[in-house]
Amino acid sequence: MIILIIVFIIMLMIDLPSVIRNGKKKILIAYGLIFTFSFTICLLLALEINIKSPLMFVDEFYKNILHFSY
Amino acid sequence: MLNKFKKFLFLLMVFILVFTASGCYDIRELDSLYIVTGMAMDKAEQPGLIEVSVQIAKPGALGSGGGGDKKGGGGEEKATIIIDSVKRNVIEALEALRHDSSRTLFMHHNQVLIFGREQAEAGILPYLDASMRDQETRLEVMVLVADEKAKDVLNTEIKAEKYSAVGIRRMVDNKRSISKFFGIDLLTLVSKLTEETTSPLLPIIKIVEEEDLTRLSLTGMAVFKKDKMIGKITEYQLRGYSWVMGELKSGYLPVKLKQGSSVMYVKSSKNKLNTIFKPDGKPIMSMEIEGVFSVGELMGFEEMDTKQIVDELKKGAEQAIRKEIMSCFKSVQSMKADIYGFGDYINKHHPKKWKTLKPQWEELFPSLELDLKIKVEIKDTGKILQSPQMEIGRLS
Amino acid sequence: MNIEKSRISPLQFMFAIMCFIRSSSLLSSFFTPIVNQDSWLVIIFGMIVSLPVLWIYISLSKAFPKSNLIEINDLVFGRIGGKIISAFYLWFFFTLTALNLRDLGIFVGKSTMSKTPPVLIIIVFILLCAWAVYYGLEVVTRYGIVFILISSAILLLSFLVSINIMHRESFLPILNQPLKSYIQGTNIITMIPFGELVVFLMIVPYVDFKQKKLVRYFMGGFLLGGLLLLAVILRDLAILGNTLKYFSLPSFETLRIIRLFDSLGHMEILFAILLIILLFFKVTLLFYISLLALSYWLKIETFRPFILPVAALLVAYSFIMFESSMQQTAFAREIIPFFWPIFEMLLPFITLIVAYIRELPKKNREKEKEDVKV
Amino acid sequence: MFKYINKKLRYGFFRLTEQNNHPPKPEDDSKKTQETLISGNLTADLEYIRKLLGTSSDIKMHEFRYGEDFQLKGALVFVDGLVSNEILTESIMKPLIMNRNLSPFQTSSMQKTLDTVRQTILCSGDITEKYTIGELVESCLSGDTVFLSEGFDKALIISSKGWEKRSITEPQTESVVRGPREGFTENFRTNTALIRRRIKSANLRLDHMSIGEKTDTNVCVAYIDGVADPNIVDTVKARLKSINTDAIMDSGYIEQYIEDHPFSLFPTVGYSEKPDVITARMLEGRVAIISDGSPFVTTAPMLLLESFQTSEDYYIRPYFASLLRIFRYLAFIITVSAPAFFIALTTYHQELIPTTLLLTIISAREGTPFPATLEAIILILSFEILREAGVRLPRPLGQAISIVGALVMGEAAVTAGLVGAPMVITIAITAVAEFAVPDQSEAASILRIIFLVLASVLGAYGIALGFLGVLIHLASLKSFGVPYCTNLTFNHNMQDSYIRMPLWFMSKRPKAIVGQDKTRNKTNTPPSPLSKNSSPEENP
Repeated sequence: MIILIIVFIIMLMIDLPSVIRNGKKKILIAYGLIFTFSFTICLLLALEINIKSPLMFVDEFYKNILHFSY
Repeated sequence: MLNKFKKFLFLLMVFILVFTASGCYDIRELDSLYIVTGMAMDKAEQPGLIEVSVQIAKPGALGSGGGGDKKGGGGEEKATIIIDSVKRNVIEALEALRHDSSRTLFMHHNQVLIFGREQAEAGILPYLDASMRDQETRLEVMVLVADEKAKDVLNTEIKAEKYSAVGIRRMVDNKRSISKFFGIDLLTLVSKLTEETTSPLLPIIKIVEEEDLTRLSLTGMAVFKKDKMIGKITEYQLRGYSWVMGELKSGYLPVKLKQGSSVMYVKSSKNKLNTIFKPDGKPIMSMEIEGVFSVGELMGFEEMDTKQIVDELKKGAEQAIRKEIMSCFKSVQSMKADIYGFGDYINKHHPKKWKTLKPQWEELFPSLELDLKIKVEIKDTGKILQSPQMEIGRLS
Repeated sequence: MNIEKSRISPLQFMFAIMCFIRSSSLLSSFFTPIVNQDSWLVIIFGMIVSLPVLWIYISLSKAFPKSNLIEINDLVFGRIGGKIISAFYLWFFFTLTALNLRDLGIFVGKSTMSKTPPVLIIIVFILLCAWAVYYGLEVVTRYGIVFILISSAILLLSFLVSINIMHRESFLPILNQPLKSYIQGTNIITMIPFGELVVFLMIVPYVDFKQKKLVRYFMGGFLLGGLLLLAVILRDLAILGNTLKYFSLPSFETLRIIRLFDSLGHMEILFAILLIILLFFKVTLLFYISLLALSYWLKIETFRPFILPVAALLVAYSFIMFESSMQQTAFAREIIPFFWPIFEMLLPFITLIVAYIRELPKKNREKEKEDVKV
Repeated sequence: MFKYINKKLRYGFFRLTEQNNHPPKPEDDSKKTQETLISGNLTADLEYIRKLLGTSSDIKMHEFRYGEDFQLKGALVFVDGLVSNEILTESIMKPLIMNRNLSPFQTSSMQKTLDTVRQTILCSGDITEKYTIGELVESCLSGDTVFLSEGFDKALIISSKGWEKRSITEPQTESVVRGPREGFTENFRTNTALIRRRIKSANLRLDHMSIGEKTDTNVCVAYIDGVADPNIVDTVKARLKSINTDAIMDSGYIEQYIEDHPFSLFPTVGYSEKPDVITARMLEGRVAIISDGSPFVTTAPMLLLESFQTSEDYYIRPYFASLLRIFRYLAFIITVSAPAFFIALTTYHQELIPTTLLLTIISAREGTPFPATLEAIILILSFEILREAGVRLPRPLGQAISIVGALVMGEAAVTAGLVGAPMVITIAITAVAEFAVPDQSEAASILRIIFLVLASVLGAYGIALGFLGVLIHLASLKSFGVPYCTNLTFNHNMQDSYIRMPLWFMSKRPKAIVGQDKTRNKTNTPPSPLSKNSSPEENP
């Protein structure tokens, strides 16, 4: 857990200065969104909260609704 | 300048990750290993249990090379230790061995897997699964069947070799140099077991007690039905089997005739197999065998020149080979064990017909006909053109 | 808005395709148990069936030579439509990268480091890919040729060394399986190694092809890659015979059996390093392409700040994806043959049709002619 | 730990701000003397020069009288040791004093006397006139003699350099079996002469430049106009001008100031001590930088494959040359990965070692106390220290130390059971292999330790990652705009990289570096032996 946080802080230190320096708002928002998204997912993974993977949704969709699999 | 600072941070992150998260899980120092050289499986007294015994190269006596003699104290002290445990399945037994020994077992260099006779008769398939699935056991391990208990085979010393399992492996390799069907590694055994109708053959290893010393010898092969041992074939019949399977690289053929007896070296052998179907659908296996020989030894044959001897030997060799093959074929047919893989051959070459034949293959095989066409060539007669007591005459 | 400054030569593009296909020889356990002794036939069928799919990709990239897949979608479906279709593609690229990452984790776990947790293996690996992607397309594809030459040389060596343990009959009986398994096998192959070439539509504009050379290099790479895959499967089939269907990594199993001399036997670790390097090439290429797609989708001119967050995302994604490797194989056998065609066949085909309906390629060609004249 | 981190941060932050708001350094005060002109009053000028140069013993000021019955007063200022006495006495002092008929001021102006002195009396090729004291001092310090005269407001600078020089000897670092033996010396003019002698073409350019505040070293950029790519030449010149340090002791300084990637392990500027190597590289389109006082001449765009090529490859026949070159590549891979691979084998993948060999290794390592990695690090450290000691000590003693050290210590360590014998053998192989590729020996010794650590943490997987990391790093390097490993990755013609094609076949110069003139020899057909019917007298 702590390692995860340290790693993400270092990632911030690496990318944030260059994102702020060229200052386009679009990049800032995009970077923020992606960073928080990946941070939350990694956090959930680190806390062993299992998240249903999108492929499993597809799997159920094919198997139950379409009954269309080998 | 900044991206240099960024690179430094990136490296810092890499190092933090690699060192904290790693902790080298897989590290195994050399002196924390027991090198397993051989493995044996015997039927334990209680039903359903198996006695797994493992032969380990004793670290202390290993120093055969450098400073070994000082520590090792001469040859008579055994260089291997046997440890065993009785459990329900193989992995459980191996793990049990690990608890009460100071080092972990290293299975990669295991040379030989020997099954005791009772276990072979009871069935070996359930115990192959562990060595196929585990990441450390390898598929080119040689599989053998012991005449009595496999544990004693591992215990006996082989004079020429420090480690008896490596010695056994060398004995099997030596026999395989005659024909590659004499020794079976785990992969061929498993592939034969997957061909439903073929029954695998495993070499039998026997402990021979002469006056003071005990030695090991490979005699004949054990015939398996599905995965249970049902019988044996002798050395003589084994040569017949190798003729049918083809690709005989070396070996000898004794020929007894009225005029004298001779032993011939096999230079090479080729055979072509195909099946002819009789109108009622029953198959006949027709086989052409070509053997190339060279005369090894001649006894008798007075007053005959070389040409007559060679013709006689050709006919004699033909009968000898036919007799060998038929004796093996007959005994195997009596055991209803298709060791030649004829069933699989038909499946491969005539899949549609095999669908109908497969159910009744059990009954069909004992009554299967095998017509043989044998062609013998004698290429040369060794260093001397004719032996002292023979006639001087035409050579060929 | 052309982020990609570095151009690569057509030769590197062709060898990138070959390396891409060759490195999925590890996944042969998807179709070998279905068509055990005819897996080499199924590969040939797969190559034949995926030829029209290739034709769709080539005609798409010839219609719009200067723009990659995301830009093509914007051109063809307008701003909003293009965004949605490209979103599908984006998710597809990310899933592919995560899948391959997961394969690497399992392969290294199974072959060499059984007790190390896969997390560590994948994290160290993705950091290396991030470092390569940081330098751009030129560095990512530079070693394609070297990797292919080394891997083909070693493949030939493994063929020569294992001649004596090969059985001729392990290829018989031919075409003796139920038709359904052939269809399923071919479908899997057209999807896993060959269908994935849709990702190359993203980097076609950055390869300086001279006029019509695109077809020759694209097809050449595909065919040679397919041949290499065929060679690997032939060797595995010849050595393992009918036990091919048991193993989860058949090509790795044959490498364990090959013995150079009677003593130097267990050389699979050297081959494992080679397979890791090939997988590295594939994962880096996929990672680069997904980042490129992301930056074009968001209309941002540089993807460098996103490298590390996306890398972390991929690591997490590759763990959430399946609970077990059996589930992954089952998914690959049953669902992927019906789910991947949406991205690899359907969407490009629709884009092509709509483009021709709106005569965009003709307008595009005239526009280019003006640019040349002006 | 935290003090270090925030120092780092402040340092990083400081470098950020420092760039954009500090004015360049204030003007140096020593430039002020540039303006003071020669006053004509001899004693005052000499006094001023004395004040400037201080009372160092080797600066000589010789006053004498010359001209018709010795009315004219003159003075010669020179640095004893830099000036060759023979030139000073023969071609300067003797004519001035012996020439009697120079009457003072009877002819019109001071300029005419100066001209007559310059043209008729002084017999020396290179004489210039200077006005300011600063220039006088400068040229006097660089070995010329300054001739001042009473009443003249100009001075004559007579070039009289002639200090003791080292003769041209065979360089120690790059000894060859076959090929020219001469090497560069510390003297600037000899080096340029050595290059001139080898390339007699007219378009060989030697552009002069002087770098360094205090040392003011002469640096010349040598290239062949047409063969060298113009913008590479311009980048080299621009980077040389941008160096603003006070001293250039050796071309190594220049190398570190102008290289592309100062943080990279691999050098991106090549150097050599042999003129035939430098000229061969210049003919391939590179730019050479000769600096005064250093026998090493650096060549600008460097490729990775340069460090695997030696001059001898081109003098011997192609088969053996290619074989040697392949051995060099193997040697480099061995020296980098051998210890790491041995560690990976003995601690992670014991199955690769054949059974009998494994059992002997176990018995050899039976008593050793250290784990394999620690053992390897100890051995590598001791090997590096031994090598350094061997180099630093005087020649005969050095060789003895390194050989004795290696043998005795290795043997004793094994018998004492401290170290396993196989490990010592591996380290010995690594040590020997490292000398096969001298140019990359710094990179090799650092990479070896990185690979060792990776192997001990991740086993063979770590080695694969390390190998890929190095490949990525190499692919990202550029040397003066030319990608670092161009010819090694099969995208340009591979005629001279892993193997050397026969000379007559290599008709094109390497594409990545060369300017316009791309062809070396007209045809690439093999040299056909003289046909029989060609008349014998053609070649005696």
